[in-house]
Amino acid sequence: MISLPHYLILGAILFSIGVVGIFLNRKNLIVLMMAIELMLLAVNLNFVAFSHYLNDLSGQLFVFFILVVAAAEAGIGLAILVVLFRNLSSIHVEDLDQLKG
Amino acid sequence: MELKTILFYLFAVIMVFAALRVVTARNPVHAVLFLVLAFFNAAGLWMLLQAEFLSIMLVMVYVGAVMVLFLFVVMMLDINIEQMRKGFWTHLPLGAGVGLLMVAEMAVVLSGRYFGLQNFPPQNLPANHSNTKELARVMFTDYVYPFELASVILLVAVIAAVMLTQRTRKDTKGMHPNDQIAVKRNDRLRIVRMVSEPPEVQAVDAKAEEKS
Amino acid sequence: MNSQLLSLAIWVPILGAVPVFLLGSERRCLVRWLALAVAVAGFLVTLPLYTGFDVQQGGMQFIEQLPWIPRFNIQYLLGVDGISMPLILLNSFITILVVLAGWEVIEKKQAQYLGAFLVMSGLMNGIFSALDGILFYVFFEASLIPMYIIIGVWGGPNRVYAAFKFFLYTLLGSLLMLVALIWLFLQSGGSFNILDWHELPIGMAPQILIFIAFLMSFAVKVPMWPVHTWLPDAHVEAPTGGSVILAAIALKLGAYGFLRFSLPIVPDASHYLAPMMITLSLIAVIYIGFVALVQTDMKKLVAYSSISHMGFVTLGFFIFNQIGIEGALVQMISHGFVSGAMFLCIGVMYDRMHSREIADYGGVANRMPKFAAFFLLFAMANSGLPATSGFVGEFMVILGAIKFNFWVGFAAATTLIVGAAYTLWMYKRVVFGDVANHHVAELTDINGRETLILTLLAACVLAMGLYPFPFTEVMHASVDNLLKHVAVSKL
Amino acid sequence: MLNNFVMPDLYPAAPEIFLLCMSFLVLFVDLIFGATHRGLAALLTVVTLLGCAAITIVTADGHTALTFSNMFVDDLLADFLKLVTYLAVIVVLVYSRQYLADRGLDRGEFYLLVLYATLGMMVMISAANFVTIYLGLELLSLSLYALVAIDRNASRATEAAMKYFVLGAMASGLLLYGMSMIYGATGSLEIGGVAQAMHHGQSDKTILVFGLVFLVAGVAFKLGLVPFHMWIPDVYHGAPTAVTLLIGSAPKLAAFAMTLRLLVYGLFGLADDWQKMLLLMAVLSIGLGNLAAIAQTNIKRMLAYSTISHMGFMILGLMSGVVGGVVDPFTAVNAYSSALYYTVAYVLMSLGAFGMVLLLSRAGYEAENLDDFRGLNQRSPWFAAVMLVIMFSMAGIPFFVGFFAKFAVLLAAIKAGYTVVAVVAVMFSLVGAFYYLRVVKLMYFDAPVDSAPITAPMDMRILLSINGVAVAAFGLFPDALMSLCTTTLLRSL
Amino acid sequence: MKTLYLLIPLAPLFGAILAGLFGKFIGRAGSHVVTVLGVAISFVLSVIVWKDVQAGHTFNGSVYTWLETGGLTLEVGFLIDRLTVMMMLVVTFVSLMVHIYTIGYMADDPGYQRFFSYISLFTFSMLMLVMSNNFVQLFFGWEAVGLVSYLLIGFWYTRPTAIYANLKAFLVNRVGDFGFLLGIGLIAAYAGSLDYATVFAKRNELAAITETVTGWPLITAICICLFIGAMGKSAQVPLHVWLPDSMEGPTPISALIHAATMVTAGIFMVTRMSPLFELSDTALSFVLVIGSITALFMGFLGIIQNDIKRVVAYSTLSQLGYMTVALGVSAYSVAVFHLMTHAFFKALLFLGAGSVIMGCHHNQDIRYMGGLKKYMPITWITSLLGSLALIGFPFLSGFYSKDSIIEAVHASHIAGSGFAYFAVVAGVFITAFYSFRMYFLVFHGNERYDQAPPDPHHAAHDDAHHADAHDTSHAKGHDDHHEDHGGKPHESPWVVTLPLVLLAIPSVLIGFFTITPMLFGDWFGGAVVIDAVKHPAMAHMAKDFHGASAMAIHGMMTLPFFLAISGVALSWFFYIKRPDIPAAILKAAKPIHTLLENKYYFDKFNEVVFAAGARVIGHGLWKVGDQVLIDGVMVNGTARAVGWVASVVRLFQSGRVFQYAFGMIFGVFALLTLWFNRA
Repeated sequence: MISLPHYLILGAILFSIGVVGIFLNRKNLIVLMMAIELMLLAVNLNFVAFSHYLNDLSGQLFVFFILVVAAAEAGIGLAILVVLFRNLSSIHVEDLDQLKG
Repeated sequence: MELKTILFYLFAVIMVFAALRVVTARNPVHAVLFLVLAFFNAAGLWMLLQAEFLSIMLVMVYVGAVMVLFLFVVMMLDINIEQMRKGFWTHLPLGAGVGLLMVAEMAVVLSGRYFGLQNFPPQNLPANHSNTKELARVMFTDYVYPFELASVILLVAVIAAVMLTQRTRKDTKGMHPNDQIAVKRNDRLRIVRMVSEPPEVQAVDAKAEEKS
Repeated sequence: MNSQLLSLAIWVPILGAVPVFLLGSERRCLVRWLALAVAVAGFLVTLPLYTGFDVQQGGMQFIEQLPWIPRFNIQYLLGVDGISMPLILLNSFITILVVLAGWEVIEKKQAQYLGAFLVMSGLMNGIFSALDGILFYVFFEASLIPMYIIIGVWGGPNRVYAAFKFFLYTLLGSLLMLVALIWLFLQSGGSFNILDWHELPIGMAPQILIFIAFLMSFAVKVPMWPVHTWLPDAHVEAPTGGSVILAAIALKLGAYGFLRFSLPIVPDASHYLAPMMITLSLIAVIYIGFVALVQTDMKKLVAYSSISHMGFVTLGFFIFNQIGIEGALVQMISHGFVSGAMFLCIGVMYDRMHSREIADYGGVANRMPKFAAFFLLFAMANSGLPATSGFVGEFMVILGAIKFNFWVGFAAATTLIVGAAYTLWMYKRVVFGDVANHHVAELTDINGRETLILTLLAACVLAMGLYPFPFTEVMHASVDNLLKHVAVSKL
Repeated sequence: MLNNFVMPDLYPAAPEIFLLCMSFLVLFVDLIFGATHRGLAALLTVVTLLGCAAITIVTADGHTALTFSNMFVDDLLADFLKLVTYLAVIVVLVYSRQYLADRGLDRGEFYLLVLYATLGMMVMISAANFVTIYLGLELLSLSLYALVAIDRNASRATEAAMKYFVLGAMASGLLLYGMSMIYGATGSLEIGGVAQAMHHGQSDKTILVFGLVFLVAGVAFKLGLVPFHMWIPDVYHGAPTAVTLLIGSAPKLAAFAMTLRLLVYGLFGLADDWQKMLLLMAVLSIGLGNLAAIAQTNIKRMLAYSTISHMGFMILGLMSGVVGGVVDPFTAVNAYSSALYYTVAYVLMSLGAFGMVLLLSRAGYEAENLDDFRGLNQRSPWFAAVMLVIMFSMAGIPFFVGFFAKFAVLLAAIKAGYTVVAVVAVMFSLVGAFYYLRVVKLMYFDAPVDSAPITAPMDMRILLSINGVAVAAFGLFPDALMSLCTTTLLRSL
Repeated sequence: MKTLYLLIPLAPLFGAILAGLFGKFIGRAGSHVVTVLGVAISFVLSVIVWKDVQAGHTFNGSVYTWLETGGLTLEVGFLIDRLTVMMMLVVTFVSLMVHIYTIGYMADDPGYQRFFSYISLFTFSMLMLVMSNNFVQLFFGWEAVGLVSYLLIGFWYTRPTAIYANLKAFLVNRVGDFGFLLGIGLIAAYAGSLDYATVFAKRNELAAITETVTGWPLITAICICLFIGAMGKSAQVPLHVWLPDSMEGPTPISALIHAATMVTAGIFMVTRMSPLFELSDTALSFVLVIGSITALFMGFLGIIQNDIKRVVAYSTLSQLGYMTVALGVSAYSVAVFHLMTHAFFKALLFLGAGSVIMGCHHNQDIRYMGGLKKYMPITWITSLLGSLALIGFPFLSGFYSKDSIIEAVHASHIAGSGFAYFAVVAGVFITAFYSFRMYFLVFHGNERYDQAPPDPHHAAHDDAHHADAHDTSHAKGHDDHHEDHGGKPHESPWVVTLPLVLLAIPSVLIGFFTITPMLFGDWFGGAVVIDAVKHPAMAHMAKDFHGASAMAIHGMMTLPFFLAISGVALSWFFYIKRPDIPAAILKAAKPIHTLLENKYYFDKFNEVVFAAGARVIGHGLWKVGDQVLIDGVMVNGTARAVGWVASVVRLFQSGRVFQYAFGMIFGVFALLTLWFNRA
């Protein structure tokens, strides 16, 4: 029987992969953004699972909004990426180093 | 082991694998595709959780639109793939270590907890239960406010994306609505007084042509 | 009774500074006279404090009470007793001299200079008259700002370092005090009234902590050894007026704080830690005396001598007898006159020679006999010659110290020798002798303005030395009160 | 199906609705007149905000009203914070007008995004549900991401935007993860529901705390607390100053509101835990912020670090509401109102400080290095004095508002028994005083390197002067604002 | 009467103020008129007061309350009794003489008005000192005379030696004052009053107290502390070092301050304190020993001096030692008696020396004088009388006082009296020898005024030379006097000689007329207290005293007389008869001469140990304590540490987004770990 913790642990694994992806990735900003998508996916999984086991729809609704926002976010993120690429001709994470100290 | 369990593990394993590949893939295009795979599996899992609408939406909106956007950008930007993965392996042990630690920690907390679920009776939804309908009912009543907000967010995304990426080249031919609106009658139309005597017609015509 | 005198003493200079600032530095003449008028007005409004003072009463007088921040029960509560009243007068008086001292010599942004001093003066009066802990603190810290600007803008070559050192050093102390004040507020059930705190019972451990917090604040300000090193730098770099205000008034803030806060609020800790305080004071007296001896910079020398003299003040406080405390108070006022005068004298020379190095001088008496006479008087006062104000306080403190413990008195009395040594040695090298170089040869004697300033101070120094009775008379009841209060344990 | 649907009461949300409608107007007006009447969008935006302010004032009745199925709350706190937000945004707009015009950035999109960011803040301020909090936050964040990158050709700005975006998205992820756990543990997304569920004690404490950690991380990111502060220096530095001004001011109010709504309204039962977490981060923030600021040469960056330390200080108030597990409403209100007061005071000071940077900038010249402040007293004594007031206020020197803010917060902290923390905090603020003093030093002690006259428009000069005077005036008469904060919280909790 | 008392000190003060502040307006003549008038008024009034006191009207009352604190009421007030009035007379008389003398002596000095102002101020201060009825005022006068002494020694402030000397004088005096103040402090602490009468009334209580902290018998501590003050002011070993150097000042003040009045303030003070000193044998012994050392060893130094003023100065030191010895054996009245006679004859000698200096065009070296008696007859005669008085020639005033001291010591049994007796007796010989050495060298023998070497030190000295600046040869004339060595000596004007004559009269006569009432009558009344049981010297003497003439006649048969005579004879032999012998002896006793030349190395010792030592300590504390430890390590060290930490903290802000992300994750998991390990 698959219980809630199964889903939650799966979510945790996914979330961790996303997080690790963010700081492990030193080259490609797009991959970095995809890692963020993974994090959000993990969160969504949690919500859906909770929603299911709590027999409560609001979790699913939250997921709906998260998806909407994530889409918007991806749009803006990619737009910034494009602008950045135009300026730097690169999307290397390590090239983002003008601002520091 | 019932079917749901098998399916769960199937989806879960594929999803974790896909996710791992997302962050480790050499080629960003592959990464996007693995992400799509992960999303598909997530959709499957959500099906198991009886969230049909969301699972369909995930595939349609997310995979269909957002991921395509990703792909589009990945391909549009001319990226040197070879450089992309340089030094990856040197950092992997650290990343893997931290990741495993995180997973372990979270798992310890999360496993074996029942979240006070005894208070909620297990779901026994009728076969004709429509998840979509239920969601819609709530979304347009109780959640009308967030719904509106979501629309504003999308609007912001639109404005932002346009603002950031739209480039006006000198040679682009486009309409300028404000110019169009601001135009005056005299800019477009000149009324030329014409004498009705026939003999001069030709001369006047020639003059008008010269002028324009 | 709700007289507005104290408010006037605070706000007349501060508000008077506003038009001074606004006039700008272009209209120099007007600005000066306006500033002088404000300073004099500021002094005049403090005079009724003396004439109307009831010497029999040990408590607060001229009390003004208005709610300020009811949210925290912070009041605009002013009042003076015999301890603070003379300091207010001193401050207002010195301000006049400072304005006069900056009359011609300040060329850069004179309006800001004079305005800053006026603001400073008002804030100082605020410190001395505040009876609300936060009101006190607010004035206490706010006074750092004009001083910081004064040192930094009109100071000498190393002014930036000095200004920072001054500011941060003092801020260090006062921040800890703030914590202590808040603690007391909470402990007293929501009162920032200092007088309420005097009655507040406190356990020994917190008392010691509070004492240390206050100590950090006041010791820096006094300054006591070993947190004194900001002072020589600040003094040396500050313009003359700045040094005068610093020495004459600002240092008194710390000492005043001990009397208003440390002793009555945490009497047991004060008693308990008195040996430490006395030791520090004596170190200040002796150690700093020796350091002063070898200074080559006149201002630094006087700055160190200030530290040494302030050592007497703290010593007087912590021997817990009336003669000691009154002596310390007298020493505070006297030091206000004397150190102010010393700095003004050095300023007079500096304005002409643009050097503070003793080695650049010699034989000034040949060219500036009038000045030499004044300088001698102040030098003698600085070395504690009887009949000058410098003697009275030291004498009383030494008497009190001997009463307390012979060896303490013994150590304190060494200042008689060391103090005279460094002051007169400097005097000798600067004023006596043949004309040392052509710069000295070109010196001109003091002009009317300078004579006026120095005469006023000389009159004060002598008056206080010859007849200190009126000064101590006003303190008696308050000091008596304080001592009685301190004698009762709060545990 | 919709028989149980009742039309939500729109009255409490009138300002938001008005703003949204007006934003469309701005959108169209800009589309039509944008090229010909450049100032129109700005004017309209200001009018919009003033209108919102009017509506907020008119509709504020001091009662707490819930609407939209308990997703929207309109209480005194919300009204107060919104009013300050409008004010801050108006000030931002006035300050940045010339700056934007000089750089060709005064396009309609800027004003639109500012309006949507404002809307986002308002939503956050009025949120009574995790969903609305999240949506408000995202609305704000997305607008800000875009705004940071508004100068598309500035590589530093786009870099800042990218960093902001990545970290912001990740922080959202953390926040959401936390929310999911809280949801799982309590079965509710409503803040009131969460509180109630916890009150009834049916929820799993471990899971709650687990979620709480993520939640606090998300909140801390928005506030910029160590170690979630990394974005602040880079974004403040990289963004166009006008945008920095915006990011550095009004969103702090929203972040404060979010913190308060989530932690106090929602998770009050876990106060003991989150207070300790905040304590840890507050101390780190105060320490790191002040230390790192010393080493800066860029004033925007320096102010960014100072923001970190200020937020740390503000948190000292927030974490002092519950002492020893005993809930004393009076203590709590005092503590939270001190934090609120601190936030408002900080916004006021921050506006002034960045405003000064804008004042000194001109076409083709960014006055963002500390050295650009050299000798300001020679160039303009008045504005040097304004900056002096602001700097000393930030350093916490009386008689300025910053002192009383610190005072109130310290008082709350000491009352809660965090005396040692208070001592540590004040010691670091001593370190902090150094770099504020350095600015004053540059302005007053040094000779000017740039003798160009200050060419800011009159409206900005006047407003900046008022800003400076306000910093001083609220210091001289701090009670009005303090009492307002207290009353606000008293009526809203 | 009280007005009168007040007028006595104020008259000179008034003169001082007029001459000092308005000297320019009233001019030179105006200045000396007002000051002389002021002092003359004082003198006349003092005489009136003396008559009044003779009639039994003593006075003890306050003028105004100076200070009131901690139960201590400090007043400015007068105690007019016989001791006081005697001192007043001496002070005003000598001062008057010096004022008059100054008119001539300083005639050419540009600081004329200033000088008059100073000496009038001095008179005021001295009068305040002697007329005081309490310790505070005493201390006030004590320091005030010190101040004026400082001013006057450094009167010629361009001379490096002068300003060195005045600083030295002030500081050494301050060392004494340090002790004095401690004594006063102890009295205040234990007697609760600083009023003489009150303190003396409590003296028996005080005697029973042991100082709590130190464990010393209180009264001894008080007396020794007070006496340390007297040692400073009255130049007792080892605080005597300032007095010879003080000769840098103009001669009139050497006479007034450093011979007649100020330096005897210590003697006066101890006499005043006799009720206290009587209670402590230890203190008295201390006084005695110090006095006898001074009396003897300072005399030796007089022998080798070549500066006319320094010879007199060392003789003053020696005579002060005599007075101190008298104090030590409780013969207070004898001490005061000697004080008085000494005031006259020593003032006379100084003024005579000044006259000689003027006559010799400001040459002070006795080796370049000689045979002056025919040029300066009045000076010669008066100096001879003064010298005779000094060596204790019978019937002259010095004889009575000095012989009484010797007698008193002889009669005393207090610890140290044996040594003291030896010292005072040997001192007689030495005194006679150096006095007449000077006398012969100056007034008799060959005329050597034209042999004076050109002034080698005309150029200004700088401070660096001060270490050895007190060498006698540096002491030259005023800067403004263009020295013309070789000019013929000449007698001084009448304003100079008149005081000589007027001082010579009491120098000769006063002893004879006053010894009976002063020593053995009830002259001092209650002013001097002697515990006759414990200290019977005076009583013993009184038994043997049979009138002044008898004493003088008897004196001619005693050892001191023979010693004095032989001293004179020896000096005559050495310096008139066989001037080659001293040089030979000099060669033979080189080490002793060197020792004496260096004044027993006191100055060197002070230079090296105290002056240099203090500077080294100061330097060390400043450079190491303040600059390195406090500023360097504590203050700047902290600042640097903060700066360093700041630069390290900056490194965390690496600009790398993945590191930022890692930071955030780290934060989250740190919190998680913390919370779940705790739970």
